[in-house]
Order: sequence, then C-alpha cells, then structure tokens
Amino acid sequence: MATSVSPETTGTELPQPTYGEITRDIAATLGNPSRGYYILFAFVLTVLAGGVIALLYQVRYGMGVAGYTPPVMWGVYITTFVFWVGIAHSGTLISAILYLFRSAWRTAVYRTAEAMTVFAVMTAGLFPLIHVGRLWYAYWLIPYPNQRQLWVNFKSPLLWDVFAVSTYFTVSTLFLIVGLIPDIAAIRDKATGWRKQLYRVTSLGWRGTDYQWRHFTRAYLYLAALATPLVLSVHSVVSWDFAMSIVPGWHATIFAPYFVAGAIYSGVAMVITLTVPLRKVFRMERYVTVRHFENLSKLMLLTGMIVGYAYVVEYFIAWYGGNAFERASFWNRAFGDYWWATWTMIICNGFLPMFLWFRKVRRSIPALFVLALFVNLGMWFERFVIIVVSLSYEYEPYAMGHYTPSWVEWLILSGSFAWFFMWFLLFAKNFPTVSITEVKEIIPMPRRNEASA
Amino acid sequence: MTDEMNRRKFLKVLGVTGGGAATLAGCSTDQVEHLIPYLVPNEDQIPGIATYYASTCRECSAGCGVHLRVREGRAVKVEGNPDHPVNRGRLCGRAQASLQGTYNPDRVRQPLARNADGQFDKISWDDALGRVAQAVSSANPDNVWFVTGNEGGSFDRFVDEWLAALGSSHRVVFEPFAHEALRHAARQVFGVDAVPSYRFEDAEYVLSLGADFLETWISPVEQARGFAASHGFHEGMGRYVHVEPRMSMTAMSADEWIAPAPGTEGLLALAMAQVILADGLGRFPTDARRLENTLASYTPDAVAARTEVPAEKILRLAREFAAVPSVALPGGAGTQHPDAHLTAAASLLLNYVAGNVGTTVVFGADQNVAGGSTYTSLRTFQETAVASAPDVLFIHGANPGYATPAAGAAFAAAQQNASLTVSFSRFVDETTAAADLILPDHDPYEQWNDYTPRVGVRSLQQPVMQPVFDTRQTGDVLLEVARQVGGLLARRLAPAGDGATYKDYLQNQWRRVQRDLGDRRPFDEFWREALQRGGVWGESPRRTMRLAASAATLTAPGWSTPEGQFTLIAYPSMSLLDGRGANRPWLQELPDPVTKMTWGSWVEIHPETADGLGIAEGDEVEVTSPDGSIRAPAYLHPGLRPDVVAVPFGQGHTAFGQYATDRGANVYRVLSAQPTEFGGVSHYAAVTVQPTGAHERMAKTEGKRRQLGRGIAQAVTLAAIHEGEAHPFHMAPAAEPPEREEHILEEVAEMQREATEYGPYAYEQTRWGMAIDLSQCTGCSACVVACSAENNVPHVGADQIRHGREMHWIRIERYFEGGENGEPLEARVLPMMCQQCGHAPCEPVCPVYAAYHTPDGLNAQVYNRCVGTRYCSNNCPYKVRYYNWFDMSTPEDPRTFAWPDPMHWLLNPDVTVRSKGVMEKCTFCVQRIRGAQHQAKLEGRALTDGEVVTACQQTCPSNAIVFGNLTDPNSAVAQLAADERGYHVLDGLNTTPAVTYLQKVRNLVEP
Amino acid sequence: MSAHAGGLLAAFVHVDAATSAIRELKEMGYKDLTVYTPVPNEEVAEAVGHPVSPVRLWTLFGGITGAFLGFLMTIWMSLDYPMIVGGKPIPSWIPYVVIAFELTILFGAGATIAGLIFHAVRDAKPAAFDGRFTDDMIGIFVPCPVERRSAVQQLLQSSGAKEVRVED
Amino acid sequence: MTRRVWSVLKAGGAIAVATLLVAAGAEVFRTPAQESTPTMGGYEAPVDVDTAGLPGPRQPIFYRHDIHAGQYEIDCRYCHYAAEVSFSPGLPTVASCYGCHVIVGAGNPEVQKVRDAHTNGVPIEWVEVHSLPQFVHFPHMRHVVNAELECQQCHGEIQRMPQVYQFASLKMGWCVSCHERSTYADNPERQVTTDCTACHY
Repeated sequence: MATSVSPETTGTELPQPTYGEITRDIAATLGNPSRGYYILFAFVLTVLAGGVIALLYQVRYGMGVAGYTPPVMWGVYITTFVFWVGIAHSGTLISAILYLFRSAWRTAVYRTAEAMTVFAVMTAGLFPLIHVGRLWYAYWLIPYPNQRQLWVNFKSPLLWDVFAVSTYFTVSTLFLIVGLIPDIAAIRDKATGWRKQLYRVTSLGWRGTDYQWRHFTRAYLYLAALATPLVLSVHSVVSWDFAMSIVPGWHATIFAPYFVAGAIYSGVAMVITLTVPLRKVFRMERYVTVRHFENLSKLMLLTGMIVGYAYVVEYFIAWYGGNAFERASFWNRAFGDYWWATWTMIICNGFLPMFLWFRKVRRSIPALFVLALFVNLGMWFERFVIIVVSLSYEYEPYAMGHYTPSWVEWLILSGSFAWFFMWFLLFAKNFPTVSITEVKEIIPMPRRNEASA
Repeated sequence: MTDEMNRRKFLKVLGVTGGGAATLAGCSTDQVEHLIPYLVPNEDQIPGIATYYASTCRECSAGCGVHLRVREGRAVKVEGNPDHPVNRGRLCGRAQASLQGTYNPDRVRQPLARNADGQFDKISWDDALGRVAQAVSSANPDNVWFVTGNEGGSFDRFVDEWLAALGSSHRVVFEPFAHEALRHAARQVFGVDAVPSYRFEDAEYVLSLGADFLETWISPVEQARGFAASHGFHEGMGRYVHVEPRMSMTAMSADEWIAPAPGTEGLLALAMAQVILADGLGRFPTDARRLENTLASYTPDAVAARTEVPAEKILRLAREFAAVPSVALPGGAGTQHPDAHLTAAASLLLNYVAGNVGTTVVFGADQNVAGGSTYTSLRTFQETAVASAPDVLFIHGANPGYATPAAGAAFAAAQQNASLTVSFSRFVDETTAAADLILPDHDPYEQWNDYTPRVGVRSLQQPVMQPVFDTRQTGDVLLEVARQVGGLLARRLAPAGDGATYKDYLQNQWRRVQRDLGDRRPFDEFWREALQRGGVWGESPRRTMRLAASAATLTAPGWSTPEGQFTLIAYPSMSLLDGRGANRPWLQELPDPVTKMTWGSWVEIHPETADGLGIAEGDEVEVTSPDGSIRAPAYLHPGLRPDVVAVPFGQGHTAFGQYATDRGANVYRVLSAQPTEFGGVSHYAAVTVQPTGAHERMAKTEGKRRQLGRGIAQAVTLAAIHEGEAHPFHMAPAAEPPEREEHILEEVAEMQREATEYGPYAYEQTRWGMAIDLSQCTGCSACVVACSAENNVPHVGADQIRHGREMHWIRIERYFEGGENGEPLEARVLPMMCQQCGHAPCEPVCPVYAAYHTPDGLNAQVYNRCVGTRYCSNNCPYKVRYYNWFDMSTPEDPRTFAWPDPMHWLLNPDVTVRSKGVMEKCTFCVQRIRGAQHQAKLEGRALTDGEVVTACQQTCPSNAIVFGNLTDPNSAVAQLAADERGYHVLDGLNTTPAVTYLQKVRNLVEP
Repeated sequence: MSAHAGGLLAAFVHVDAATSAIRELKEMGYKDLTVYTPVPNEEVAEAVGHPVSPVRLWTLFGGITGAFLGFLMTIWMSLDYPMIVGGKPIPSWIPYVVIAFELTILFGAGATIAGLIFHAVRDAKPAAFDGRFTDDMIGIFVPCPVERRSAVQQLLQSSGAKEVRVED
Repeated sequence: MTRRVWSVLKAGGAIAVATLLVAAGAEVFRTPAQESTPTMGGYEAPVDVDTAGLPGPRQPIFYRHDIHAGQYEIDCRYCHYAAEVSFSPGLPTVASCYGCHVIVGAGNPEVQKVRDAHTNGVPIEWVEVHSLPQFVHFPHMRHVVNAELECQQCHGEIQRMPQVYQFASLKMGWCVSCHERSTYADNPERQVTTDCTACHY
C-alpha cells in the first residue's frame, strides 16, 4: 500500500484533510436528499416507464414495431448494447488496472467509475433480451439440463456473449461490493436511524481489525488481477459478434483491440460526464480535483487516438486489401445513405478530442464536460455505423435496404438511460461515491513526532 | 349462422384433423382439440394422406388442366395435370393462387338481395329462386339479357339454349382482353375468324411484335414450354427478337429488344415481308406473290424513318427470319391500338411469306381466346339498354362494370336501367355491387363443368370437395328457375329431363363428345376415364390456309401522339390480368416481374423523361387523357422509350373485397370508350404526365437494380460457348479446401454415420441439391406463388413490403445490364432461394442450434427452437432468411393476419405455421423429401431420382429447375451441376451452395 | 458488548505510538490482541506480524477449476447431442477457449470472495469495539484478567494511548 | 474420432456437468419410457366402473377400450385403420361402429348414442387424448410397420383402460430417449435418426 505519499501524487490539494474530515465530508454526501433530487428521480422514472411500455408493446405485437428493414436485422438495440458494454469498461480499468499500477490519483474517482460499470452492464445486459424475437424463450441460451435433452451451441459468438457479460457483471459487482465494505462500516459508525440499520447489515460486520485487513487487502488485489484480463476479454468477445461473421465491414481482425480502446474511450467520457455534476452537487472539489480530470482527459486523449487510428486503418485496409465487397461497403459508409452517421462519428471521436492537446482545455471542467458529451454521442454512432451501415450494404445488391429506427426503439433507448441513472441516483445518495478508505489511505497516518514537532 | 352450418358440413368430411391455423406455441401439448371422424367411410380419403382430383383452371382463357391436392376433404394445393396437352403439368402463378379464390373470405356466402335502402340482405335460396322465376315469367322474353364471360364449354351452349328456350337471343359474351385485332386480321388475311396456335417448339427464330406470350397472351404456360424448347440452351438453340416500345417480362428473355415508334411494329413486319418477298428468301406459297404490289411501298428505307429502326437492321431481321423455321407473334398492347388489326394482319403476312403458316402458325387447332367476345357487342347492349330498359339482366363470369373504359361507367348506366339485375358472381365485384340479386355460383373447383381451351381439347371440372359456402352452381339455378317458370322454357330444356341437374346436362353433352370421338365403350367407363384424366384430347386438327382477296387491301398501321404528350401503353398485369386476380393476396404481393412492385399501381417512365419532368421515383404523377386521369407513383423503368409511359391493368377496384378495394388506379379511366375499327378497346392513349407533389416509399422488393459486377446473375453468349469459352465469373479462383477441412469433414462424416439414418455429411450418400438453368428461366414467378402455397408462406401487405419484410422463400431477382452510353439494355432474372450451403455461415452463429446441417445436406431451420436473434440472417450472404416480424397466423393482430377464415383451410397440414419472432426460409420442401422417404421405406425400396419434386420445380412452366441428389453421379441434377455453364453465386465465400445456376445464354448476332 | 472476555480497549491517534504499544504488549506475552485501523496500514500489520493471507490459494484453485469445467462442459455438451454447423467439427476446442476463459475468471473471483469470508470469519475473535476506529483512530483491545489490568493500562498510557477503557 | 474416445469423454463430461449443474441434473439422464407388452386373452373387463375415478378426459360417449380391445380382443387397427399407411392412425367412422352395434349392445345407453349419431348423421366429437404440438410430425406408419412397435409401447395398456388417458409424456425428451438407443428393426447396424428435421418441419 502507498504509505507516505507526497501531496503532488495524492492529487488532493493542500492543506490535506484529516481522516476525520474525510469521513465527515463524504458521509455528508449521503443524508436526506433534497427536493431537486426527488424531481430528478421522478423524471428518470417517467422516462423508464416510457421504455417499459414500449417494450411491452413490442413483445405483444412482435419485433415488427421496431424499424427493422431487412437486410438490417440488428439495429438500435444491439448498437445500444455495445454502447453500454463499452461504457462499463473504463470503470474496471480505473478501479482494477490503475489499482495494479498503483496510480494514486484513481482513488478519488474509482468508486464512481466502478458503480458506473456495474449499472452500465446491468443496462447492457437487457438489450440482448430486448432484441430477441421470442423474449420468453431467451433462457434457452443458458446451458441447463432440459427435457428436450438439447444443449446450446458454444460455437456461436452470442453464447460467448452470454458467458462474458454475465461473468463481467458478477465480477465487477463483487469488486464494487468488496471495495465498499470498509466505507460502509465507516459510515455505519456515523449514521443514525434506518440508515444505520442498513449499513449495519451491509457492512457485514466489518470492524477494520488486523486480520480482516490482512485477508481483505489480498482478496482485493487478486480480484483486481482477475478483473484486468476480464475487462479486455469482454469487449473482445463483443467485438467478435461482428468479427466472426462474414459481413463486409464486420469481418476484421482489428476489431478486438479497436473495440476495447473504443470502450475505454467512451467509458472515460462517461466518467467525466458523471463526475462533473456529482462533484458540484456533493461539494467534493476538495477530493475530486482538476488534476483528476486532467488525468482522465489524458486517458481519453490516448484511447481517442487509438480509436482514430483504427478508423484510418479500417479504411486503408478496405482499400489496400482489394476485396471488392469490403471496398464497396466502406465507400457506402462514407458517401452512402448513412454518410451523416459516419461523419458524426469521425468528427466526434476523431477530431474533437484533439483539443485535449491543450492544457487549457484539459484543465477546464466545462470544456471537458461538453467534449465528453460529444464523445458519448460519437461512440454511440460508431456502433450504429458498424452495425447498421454494414448490414445495409452487403453482398446481394438486390437485397440491400435502408433502415430507420422507429419510435419504439427511441423510447427503449431513452428508457435504458433512465434505467442506468435510476440506479446511479439511488447509489449516490446511499453509498459513498468517493472511497473513504482509499482517500484516507493515501494520506499518511499522524505520527507522534510530527505532533510534537 | 349459415357460416356455422357450412363449417359443420365441412367438418363432417374433414376426417381426423385439428384443422385451422394452429400456431407455433411452446412445447405445450395441452390445448384441447376435438377429433371429428367421418360419418361414412370415404374410400379415397385416408386421414393424413393426400388425394388428387383432376380439374381445370378457369383463371384465364388458357384453360390449363390441374390436379387438386385434397387432404381430409379440403383442397390444399393446385398442381398441373401432367397429361393435359395445354400445360403438361406446369402452371402459372395465377393458377397456383386460384385456391385463394375458393377460400376467399370475401366470397358471397349465400344469396343476397338488395333492400330498399340499397343494402344487401341475406335471403334463402328458395326466396332467391322464387324472385328470379317471378321476374323471368313476368318479363318480356325479348327483353331478357344475359352477359357472361368466356364460358367456352357446355355451359356456354347451355346458356344459349336456356335463352333460346325462353325466347331471347340477347346473349353478350364479354372478355376484356378479347384479341379482337387478331381475329379481325385472320378474317382479313385468311377469311377465318380464328386465333391460331403458335408452335414455338418448331421455331428456331421467334419474333414477337409486342406479344407478352410468357405472361398473359393466349396460353402462357403452353407457350413458355414451347419457348423453352426453342430458346433454352441446346445445340442450335433459337434466337428471339422482341419488338415493342416497352421492355416487358417477355421481352426480358429476348436476345434482342427493339423499341420502335409506338404502333409501328406492323410496319416493321410489312417491311420484313417485303424484303423476304422481293429477295425471294422464304419458302412461301406461290400465291404470296399476289402481295408484291401491296408490299412494294414498304421497303426498309421507306419505313426506317417512321419505325425509327435503321433500315439495315430491318434487312438483317428479314434475312434471319426467313433463314430458319420462324414465327412472328402479334399481341399485347401492340395489338390494342386503333390500327392494331393491321399490325396483326402484317404479322400474318410475314408468317405467310416466310412459309410459317401451317408449320409454326397452326390454324385448325384454334385457340378459344375469348369465346367470341367483342367490345362492340357489349357497346350494342349498353346502347339498347339505355334505349329500352331490360326487364332482367343476368351476369355471370364477367365484370364489365370495372374492365371497360371509364371504369365501366357506360355499363353501370345500362345496369341501372335494367329493372332487375341478377349476378351469379362469387364475389361482390363492381358489377355485382350494383346488382339487385346475387345468387353466388360455386367455385370452379366445387362444380361440374367443362371447358374447351382450343379446338380438340375438352377439359373437365369436377367438385373436389364440399362447397365452402352455401352457394349453388349457376347451371342448376337456371334449371330450377326454368322449372318454376314452367311452360315453354321448362319444356324446351327437356333434354335435361325433369328434376335433372346441370351435371346430367353436362353428361348428355359428353355422350355427344363420345359419339364424335367414335368411342364405343359404355358411357360410364368413358366418363370415369375422362374424369380421371381431366378431359379428352386427341391429335389437334390442322387447316391449310390460303390468302383471302382482302389480304391485298392491307394498309400501313400507325399511331401518333400530339407534340409534348406521351403515348400511354396500358398492358395486362402478369399477376392480376384484367384485375380478376386483385382479390388474391398472393397475387397482390407477387412482385411484378419487371418493376418488382406489389400491392398497387405505378406509372413506368423512362429515367431521362423523368429527369425532364423533375420526377423522382416514388413521386406521384397524374396521367391525363381526354377521357380522364389517374394518379399513381412513378417507377423509373430504363426499358422504355422516352416518349412512352406504361401502366398495368388490374388495380383501382372500388369493390371486390378487402384485398382489392381502393388500391392503386384503374387505367381504364384514361382509355377511350370509342371502339376501334376492329371492334376492341384501344390500350393506347395520348396523355400528359404531371407530378402532383406527393411522394411515397414504394412497395417494391428490389434493392439495387444493378449487380455491381458481382456476377450474381450471369450470362454468356452462344458464340462464346461454341468457342468453348463459357467460363463463369468467379469471385475468387475456386480454391482446394485445405487439409484442415478435409479431416474435419472426415470426423463429421464418421460422427454422422453413427448419428443418423440419412447418411454421412461428407456426401457419400444423399446431398439434396438443385440446378437452375437461367437460359430457360423467364422470371414468370410461378415458383414464388407455388412455394407460398406449399409452405404456408403468409402475405405481409404493402406496409411491410415497404420495410423490405416480404416473406417469399424464393424470389426472382431482376438485374439490368447495359442500357448506358449506347450499349443495349439487358435484363437478367435469377430465382434466389436458400442455397443450402455446405459451409453455411448461418449455422454456427445460432446460439441454440435452430439452424444446423442435416446429414442429407439440408440447411435446416427448426422453427420451434428459434429464439429470434436474427444473427443467421445477418450472416447469410444471399439474404434468403425471412423473419416473422409479426404474428401472421393468429387473428389477434388484424394488421398482419394472413389467414382469415376460411383462408386457413388452405394451409398445408404437412408444414408448420410459423409464429411471431422466428426465422424461416426455403427448406427444399423437406416435407416432400421426408414424405417420399417414408413412402420408399414402407415399400422397402430406395428413393429414385426425380421422386422428390419441390413445389417450385413442379410448377415451373419452362422447366428451368431440377432437383435431386448431388452425390448420385447419374442424377439429372448432378449432371447439370457439372455443366460448363454452372456456377455458384458468390462462390468466393466458400459457402459451397447446393444450388447450381447455369448461365443464361444470349444468342447474339455475330458482329 | 460482553460477548468477549473482559479486557482493556485503548484508542491511539498516532500510528507509531500504536505500533510500539503492540510490540511491547506482545513482549509481555499478549498474543491475541485485536488491532483496529481505519485503513490498512503496513506498519501496524508488521507490528502484529501475521503471515501473508492464504486467500490467494483460493483464487488459484478457483481459476483452475473454472478452466477445467469450461472445457469439459462445452465438449461434453456438444457431443451429447451432436449437431453439425457450418461444416465445423462437432467438438471444436478453439471457440471453447472463450467459454473456458470466462469460467476461469468467474470461478477465480468467486473462490476469492469465498476465501475472504472463510478466513475472516475463522480468524474472528470476540473483542470490544469503538466507532471511532473506522474513522480516524487506531484501537487495540487487550483481553486480560482483572488482576493484571493496571499493569497493562500503565503500559498503554505510557506508550501514548489517547484513552484506555476497561471493558467487561 | 472414434466412438470409444467419445464415450470416455462423455463419461468424464457427464460427471463434470453433473457436478457443475447439480441443481437439475436429473433430467439429463432421464430413463426412457418403460415398455409393456400386451397380454391378450381371457380378460374380463369389469362390468361397472367408477367413472368418476378414471384418469383421462371424459368422452362424449363412454367408449370402453378395455371391453373392445381387451375383452373382445379386437385388433387396434380394425378401428384405427390408417395407422399402417398414414401419419394419422385414423378414427373409426360412425358407420363402422354401427356395423356391429346395429345388432350388438341394444339397450346400452352409450351404444344408443352411436346409433343416434348414425341415424341423425351427426358426427361424434371425440376429445383428443394424445395431442402433439402442430410443429411436430409423427409418422405412425413408420413406427407401426418399420419399427414394429406395439401400440401399447407409447399408448400404454389401452386394452385395460375403461377410459383412455395419456400414458407417455410425448415430450421431446421422451421421443429422443428412445430414438438415441434404438436401431433399425431390419438393420441393427443402423441407428435410428435423431435428426431434428425427422419430426420438425
């Protein structure tokens, strides 16, 4: 563990808060919500209800109520699925990978990122269900013993998805919960009323004893070690849904790294989108500082450039590879019916992040916030372009078609955001969104000689 | 209530079955079904086993023989009668859909009478018959009129006799496409009122002057067979030149398409005749010399300007035409303009001077194209009716209230004048909607009748099942009326005997037939055999023709359109014909073979013209003639002269049931009511075309029109083949599979040997495959309907088609080639269905094994296992998997319900009805394969080649599809698959399809 | 608060004070101290002197089991009802690697948590507790009989405990 | 791969999966439907039966299989005449019931129903006992003729049933459990198919 760390690397500004202050400040973010919170929550629930109604309507009448136009058999749903899985990734990256790399600055933001991961996966996980034609038989994708004596096809990338996403969900949830335990205990000893009951239960009898810490630190380390390859595998698997097929524009070896980079890219953007308002509302400026944002934006710049590079390579290979279908497909992307989607994606993901080269931009919270929003938009369109546009221009000229999403899809899409934010709001008001323990951890414990001196 | 009665009656013969459209629920076996056994044993009805009854298709005048497949007492499928001389077992799409007429939800279910406030009341048969009898007996016999369609058989004679017995002579036969011009021309040139049979199979050179002989003209199925024999690839295959301002489906199979100035096809023919005569090329009879003066003035140079066809081309055509046995066909819109009789006559002359009359143009075996109907006779009726109101007007088998200019306004007026209009129609069409009494007739498949498609062929109809509704055969109704009226009418019909039915009358007619044939056997024997065969036919008679005097008086045909206007060509719709098919959803949804449009009307405009008028595809345009105007979306058709616009007949019904009403525009509204010189309706009109500003997403099934050089539909020139250069285009050099794959196949084979009965995957035993010869496929789309009928494929409606969600398991892809910067326009067609790939990309991606490979090489789709991820469809390069976006099979969702009662009685009980959310696709008619395998096994033998016949193959009029076992080197399909013209679509993807296409062969002129 | 044997509960502010106290107590023979810290602290851990946690072994075995089951399940299931898809061998281990990998992680993580709970519960011993220990103070609970308490208290205070409480 | 290697793999796999999926393992190795050979002759069907206690749906006519097939040993295929040629076994026509019952069973109220049906020409609406989903196609003739199975194997001791009830589950697992361990009657070398399209199309 990082024992004596210089203020420079802690990222928290001087004067360093004492342990007491930290507990107090962070515990203060919980407490009873304001009226604004309830209004926001009500709004989120309404949007969610809209999505649910749309889904029920779709289940009742069939997938036809969505805008699907063969040959485009996958549309907004799969796009959004990939989008949310992507969002999830930076969470694990920041909490696990940066943890392994001992980069101290993560402590202030990792809890938010991790919660985001869990909720994002929960959202993503809904979409494969929403998009299958017989939702009520979706459980057939699980290899359980059944009277038909049939099993599932493990050669299908969709099966890999089932395993990858559910594993990812389980592991990241465990990771979040384990990290929370000491914090909950800390709050428990401050809280009163029903909250105290809640925390007494959820802290699982944590007291911070020597032996508890002894096992805890190890377990946490190994969880991080497991989460790291997992996070890389999950989005690779998602990318293979496409790369394993023969659709021009999908069938590319570059997909796994390309998707992982994109995932982290979009994830970091989402972390920024979430932290900026959170920090304001919870008055966390003291813990989540401009410096954190700068680091995040550097990460965003890096992944953004990898993504941009992937775009270039895609088009280059399409041309250089000389495969007629590939070429046609990419030409259609840039100049076909969907040129607008493609260029939205290229501008938002390829060009806008270049502003991050300027320190000024990196250190300006509002600028970062706007930029992050654009990246989120761009990354959604990236998936849209890869999925829809490729499908609309495949091998059979006679069977090519044009797809436009229907109101049902838009409602369900917005519903998914509502679903995500519902969980996040609940979390933010009931559990510390900044890790008490880890923030303390990077501040050395007081020593006698200091006190005397 | 009466419906209920009918259902009972039906169930009584239904035998053991749940019946109806049970849908694909989960695996629950707990719905309570009732089993209703036969009351009395029915020796030719074993539950679960199909019986076939011979009958005759009455969808058009061609009169093809059919076999009806009957299961548990209900007809479930129409197939051609292999013995029948007209169609030899093949059928067109319209015939395949004919059962949708039988089971149409909009059929008149019992007699109806118009009440005071103009609505129809349900009445009993006694009441109905009483009313008619009463009206007839009180009517002035000479003021009773009877309008029928082309009945062409005993019923034709029966109506005449009935009228005669009554003392009336006012029989009007009305058939919209009556080919008056052809008959007029035959009178003028040979002095006979007849339409000859054209023997394509004997011709090596086919010249069509606008005749859509593969679509609607005279006898399409028979002609398609003959054409395939002449023009399908073989040593010395024929050449086919099509002359028409518009590229029709028929023209798409042409080696050369010539678009002359509208109305000048005949002129071209005259010029060719002139050349042949002048240069003495043909093997013409001596008396042809008499024409020299007549033809003298029509030298190629003289006509070149007016036809807009270069003189040397005409010269060339003439030489080619005379060089080999040839045939010139007048027809289509080309013989429906004011001078069309001259065009027809010119073509007869051309045939005559080329010595074709008697060889490829056979008089004697005259075609019954319209039962002698003429538009003028209908006009006469209309005028008389307006003058002296008819007391009773009977209408049977005709819809003049729709299919005449101004959408039947004149006839409607006449009908208004009649004090009582009695319609025997099965549907409330426009004419019937205005009738006072409706006495619904049986469906052709429910009644006793016969039909004579051409001299020498007598085709029988028999009831193949209980009537679906409380209808009665018109013959019986008329007899009953006669009885009730009594007196002269009853006595004169004595031959029918007292209490006799129309069936007795029919049998009396057939006693005569037997006598004429000099058949000595007892009648019952003769009758039973005739019923089994579907009719009687012998050698068709031939008559030698000599020129009539009037032949020399021939003048030049022509047509002119005022400056700034367009020539409108109204052409018969291949699927709806004159509109009688419009209430069959399968036909409405059948993409037009040229434009791929469904469920509506359209105006074909040449792209350049459209640019000029600022019209984009889908823009609604208004087509206005002096007689009226219609509105329809524009379709940009490259195969059209820029000065021509074309609109198909058949849509714009104001009645005729849920599928037909208020759909598209009735092009009759812009045609002139003035009869032409030959006594027909002109299908040409001078029109202006204006965009209305409205726009719609068109309900068509085509994506891109060009194949982007991907070698989907391939063609090769005959010359290339002769030089041994028929090398199909390959996406990538056909690569040997690496060893890796070899040993994989080994394992898999071993695996399968143990796993199953049907033989290993490595194709040592059965692998089902198909070969499709594009040199024979004409794009007629009969296979599409046949497939729908066999496999319970639902129709989805216009809105879904706009979303590209059509369900046809087999589709006809149409690609245009050339047509730019000078090179000639070519159209290619390709039937695309599941290619049953060996390395199917759709299979491995299915998470639940719903798509997998059967041991006998089928790419199976297990509906009840499918959860609907649609991944397989994304991964299918051929895009032949179709998804149930809605529930087509349950009434819960009226928007998409495809089988309203009693339509669901049409469902094939051997095939699962798919439900919402599952993927489906061509199965190679696996139910037929398994059926045949079961049969063979029961008989303890192996399957023989050709024993399994898929629905598409069975119906294909030009015999382009062959199905069988690819691993048996002697099977027909295996040999075709090895043909030098053979190729797999997108072979570079190494999907190893089981479907082999044989390149189209174009017999082009040697440069 | 008397589920535990009686003893003394000391609260420290300074880490070095606490560690020295721990060391001295251990020299006095108090092995079963319970030390509370708001954050994991290496000095304290060192002073208490536990060996490395065995949780990592759980992780290892969990992972191995996962990988093994992953391959077994996929291969056995594809052989149990063999189906040919896309001309691929029926058990084809290459795609199954993905499944095996995911199960490795899943079981690894699961086992880790199991190990954490198992060991934490097993090592648990009754001791007095004060809420401040999760906040900013280090706590030491010394279970000792009444007669020796004065000595220990003496030691604790001298080594700089902020407060020492007698717990019964 | 050879069968032996597989069986080893299978065995190993079986254990693994059993441990992995303890929850519902039972069904995987469900035992096939037990067979039963008919014992005809000398059977006296009970005269009056407590109809209330009988399993299976109540039929419009209380037709006694145990009397017809059991006591009088009428061959099943006399009434179910299509079983050897068709997918469907066929149901006796009212006429064929009447054939005997014009003489036999006078005074029996149930028999009277048959007679009425015949005289009034109203068919009898039997309640279906063994019903398959519409996406399953079961060829009776192959099982009766080629597989030489006794009816009782799937339908149970019909000749002892006063009122017919569904004997076998008729679920897919039940079909498969028999198919995967059976070989051809005329060729013991060849295993019976377990291909999906044998029944589902």
